[in-house]
Amino acid sequence: MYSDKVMDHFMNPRNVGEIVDANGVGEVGNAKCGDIMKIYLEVEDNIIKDVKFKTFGCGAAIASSSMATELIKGKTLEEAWNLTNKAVAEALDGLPPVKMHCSVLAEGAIHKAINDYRIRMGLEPWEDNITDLDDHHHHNNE
Amino acid sequence: MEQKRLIYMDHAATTYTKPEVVETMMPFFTEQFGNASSVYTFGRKSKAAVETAREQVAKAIGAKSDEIYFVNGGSEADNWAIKGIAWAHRDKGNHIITTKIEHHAVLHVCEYLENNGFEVTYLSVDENGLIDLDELKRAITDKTILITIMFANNEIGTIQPIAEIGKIARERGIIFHTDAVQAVGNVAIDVEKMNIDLLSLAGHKFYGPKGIGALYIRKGIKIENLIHGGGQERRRRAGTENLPGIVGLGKAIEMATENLEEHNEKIRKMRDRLLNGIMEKIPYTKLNGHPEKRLPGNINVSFKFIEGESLLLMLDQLGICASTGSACSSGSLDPSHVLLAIGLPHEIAHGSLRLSLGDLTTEEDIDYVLEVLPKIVQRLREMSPLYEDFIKKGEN
Amino acid sequence: MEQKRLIYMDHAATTYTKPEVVETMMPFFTEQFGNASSVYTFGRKSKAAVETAREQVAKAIGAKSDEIYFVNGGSEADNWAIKGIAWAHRDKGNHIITTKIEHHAVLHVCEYLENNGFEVTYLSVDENGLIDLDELKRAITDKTILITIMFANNEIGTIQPIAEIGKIARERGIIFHTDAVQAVGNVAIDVEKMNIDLLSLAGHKFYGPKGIGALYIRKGIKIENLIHGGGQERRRRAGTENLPGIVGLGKAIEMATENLEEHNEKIRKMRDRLLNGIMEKIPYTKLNGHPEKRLPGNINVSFKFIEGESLLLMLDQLGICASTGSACSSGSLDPSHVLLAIGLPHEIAHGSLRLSLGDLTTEEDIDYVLEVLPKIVQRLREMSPLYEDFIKKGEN
Ligand SMILES: Cc1ncc(COP(=O)(O)O)c(C=O)c1O
Ligand SMILES: Cc1ncc(COP(=O)(O)O)c(C=O)c1O
Ligand code: FES
Ligand code: FES
Repeated sequence: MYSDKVMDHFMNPRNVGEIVDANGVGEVGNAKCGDIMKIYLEVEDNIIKDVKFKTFGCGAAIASSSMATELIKGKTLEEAWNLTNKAVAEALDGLPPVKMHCSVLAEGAIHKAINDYRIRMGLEPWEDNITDLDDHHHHNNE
Repeated sequence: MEQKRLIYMDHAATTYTKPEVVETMMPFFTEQFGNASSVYTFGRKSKAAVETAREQVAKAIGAKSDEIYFVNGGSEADNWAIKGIAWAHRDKGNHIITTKIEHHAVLHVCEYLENNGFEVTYLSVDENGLIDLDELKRAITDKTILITIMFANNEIGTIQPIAEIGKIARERGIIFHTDAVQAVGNVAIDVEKMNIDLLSLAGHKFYGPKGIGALYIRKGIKIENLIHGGGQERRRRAGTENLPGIVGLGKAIEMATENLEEHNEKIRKMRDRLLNGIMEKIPYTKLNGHPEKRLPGNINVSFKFIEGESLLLMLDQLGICASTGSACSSGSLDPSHVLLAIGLPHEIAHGSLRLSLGDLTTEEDIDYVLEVLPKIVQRLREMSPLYEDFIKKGEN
Repeated sequence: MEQKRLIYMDHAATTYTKPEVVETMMPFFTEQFGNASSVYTFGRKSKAAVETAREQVAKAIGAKSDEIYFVNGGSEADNWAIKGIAWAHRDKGNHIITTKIEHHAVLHVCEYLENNGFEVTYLSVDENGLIDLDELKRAITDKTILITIMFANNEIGTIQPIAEIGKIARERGIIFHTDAVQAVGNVAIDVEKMNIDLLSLAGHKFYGPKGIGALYIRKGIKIENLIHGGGQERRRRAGTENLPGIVGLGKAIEMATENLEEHNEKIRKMRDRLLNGIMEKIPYTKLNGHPEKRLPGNINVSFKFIEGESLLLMLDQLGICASTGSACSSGSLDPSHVLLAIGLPHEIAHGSLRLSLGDLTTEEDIDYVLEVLPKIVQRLREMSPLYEDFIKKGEN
């Protein structure tokens, strides 16, 4: 069902945990749907110095969180913003079709965390075109 | 975290076929393979084997052998029973009563019938998964033609008061079907004493082969066929008889019911040790299903703050086979309808784990699961934002 | 007249399961028994075995593997195909075309549908059992939603012009189902080239296990489910997968199609020797079915003046397993509907004998049957008042 890459990131997730004095935090998902993802950012000079995550969800959700945090660590906020869920899934050697939405969560959580940082800095939040991440069921037969 | 041993705790999904059963089946593949419906002696020997198996099945549930019809499995038995009764009795009424916690093989048939002019009442269950007999009585109308209520639930293991339901149905002259796919081999069944009119069973749940099951139909009950064609099974179920399957089913049900109490006692003891250990070692855990009226091998618990599919994956890495009611594992929209019906909030239902013990379970398996499960749950909780919130805010 | 050897000439009823097939199945009973629909690695290995079998079946008939659905046997496949298409397309029309010589698994489904608002045209066949393509074309109306015509007949062995039928159906945009239960393993099949939309097959006709079969459904064809319930078989056929059965079916169909021509050549040679011998040695005998377009192992002959059941009983005394279209052997009112459809008078149909050869048949079997059959027929004729009349009056 899952690629070796997914299983590796699931069994040995990178960047799990909490950044106590994070300057950007984003949480998406809904416990009702069985998936919540929370991303902590430590941003310095527009660069993501550190990133951590916590996830309540399936194997794909945890592996996507792990991979996504790996992919944005050390990147600029713009680069991080442009990371798509597809890129996350590809980096994991693919996800089963019914699990693609779990990678959407990662993209959404990163966007939220970045905008949280921007607001804290007194900047305009960027426009996010991912909607309905919090209260919409994603478990369709995609 | 390396381990190669198989720790099979998914007996409720399917069991292995016992070597004794396979042995009984073997001659019927290559030697005694003749068509049981043929005229010649060679075929009549097959016929005799089929009839012996029919008696074995009948005896195990207190029926007469001419009330047993072989089918392909539990799903076919349920489909036939419910559709067959519905179509044959639609002149008398179009109302069916069932429960919210039936297997999909019953629920989806009921939905199908709803799309075809029938009305279905889905009885609710209490927090232990038991129906309310008064609610059942109130649901009966003069259009009710069928009550179909499962004997024991496949997820939470709760055993319904079948004899009482049978009594109510009989008093009101309504046909009563029970899906006993999980019950056979685990609970003593007597269709006469329990007033059961139709009963579904499947071989692969009690160490018989897959691809074979039976429907018991009380003599005199009118029912339409599901599979039309040749005259097999006294013209009620067409298709060349699955000879090895039938013989294996007979052997397996005989073995399962012969040692029922002894077997249950052994399984129940291991189950209780495992369950108590889990409840002791893992905080924020809820037992799902009835504390006593439950299948001897069934454990169903919810671990707060974590999700079931990731739990299964981690268990799988250690060779432990289990199942969950989380939506994430099935790719469906909602978590288990059974867990929702007993009143679990979605997020608690998502964290459910079913461990179903059986003949393959050893005391070492119990020790092992008790050693690794708490660690895995803890590990997943440490990744969970829900747990983090909970720890920060204190118990709510 | 003593003899213990089994001379099995009823391969069209059912075959033995080949030892190689049984061997492939064995690990899936007691070792690799995990539920193919489960999450854990152990179950995914079962899933992989199911998918391999699906590819084997697909390859054998020129389909793609996601067009193959496992079912319990030929009857279920036929029931599902015909009812499933009828219900799913009833908004487009209520007319179905079939033939008078279909298996009961098709005919009784058609009768069932006639009782439920459908109209069915039963095409007649010529004296060889072939349909008339022009009659088929004329039967098509703008209400026709399904053409279901068997590939090869189980009694007389006649093979229909399937590719031509498929072409006609395709041109008119009508769904085409064929019951290929007798054809698979005996005739080369390509669902693409033959424009077949649905095809039924059953394992126990080509040295696979009983209790397993498949329905091929061309991608994109809308069909209703027959067995509702769990999400197995891509949500189209509920029920825990019959793992050993599926694996055995895959192996058997691969073996059967790999050596198709070679195998047929061998069987056909023996068949022709037996048939020619019978025609030579036994007067007043008629061959039923097409002289060339017939299954390689099929012989169907009518011996005038005698009745089939008594013939079977005498053959049985010598260990010879065969079958007949006589009403007496089935306890039904009329002789075989197939024999009547090819124009046999009742009394000739009653005297029919089917000998179906296969892998168990040896040259010695042929010799033996050629030695004893003429004597038996003669013995029965000497008991027959019809024969007496005939001899007295001379040939009529
Ligand atoms: C042509 C044909 N169709 C359908 C069937 C039914 O198959 P089964 O007996 O496996 O259900 C048979 C065999 O009995 C057959 O010969
Ligand atoms: C309660 C219950 N009913 C019906 C079924 C369906 O049986 P099968 O999968 O053998 O068709 C099952 C098992 O899956 C079950 O547990
Ligand atoms: S979190 Fe539910 S499917 Fe991934
Ligand atoms: S003569 Fe006895 S059944 Fe036909």
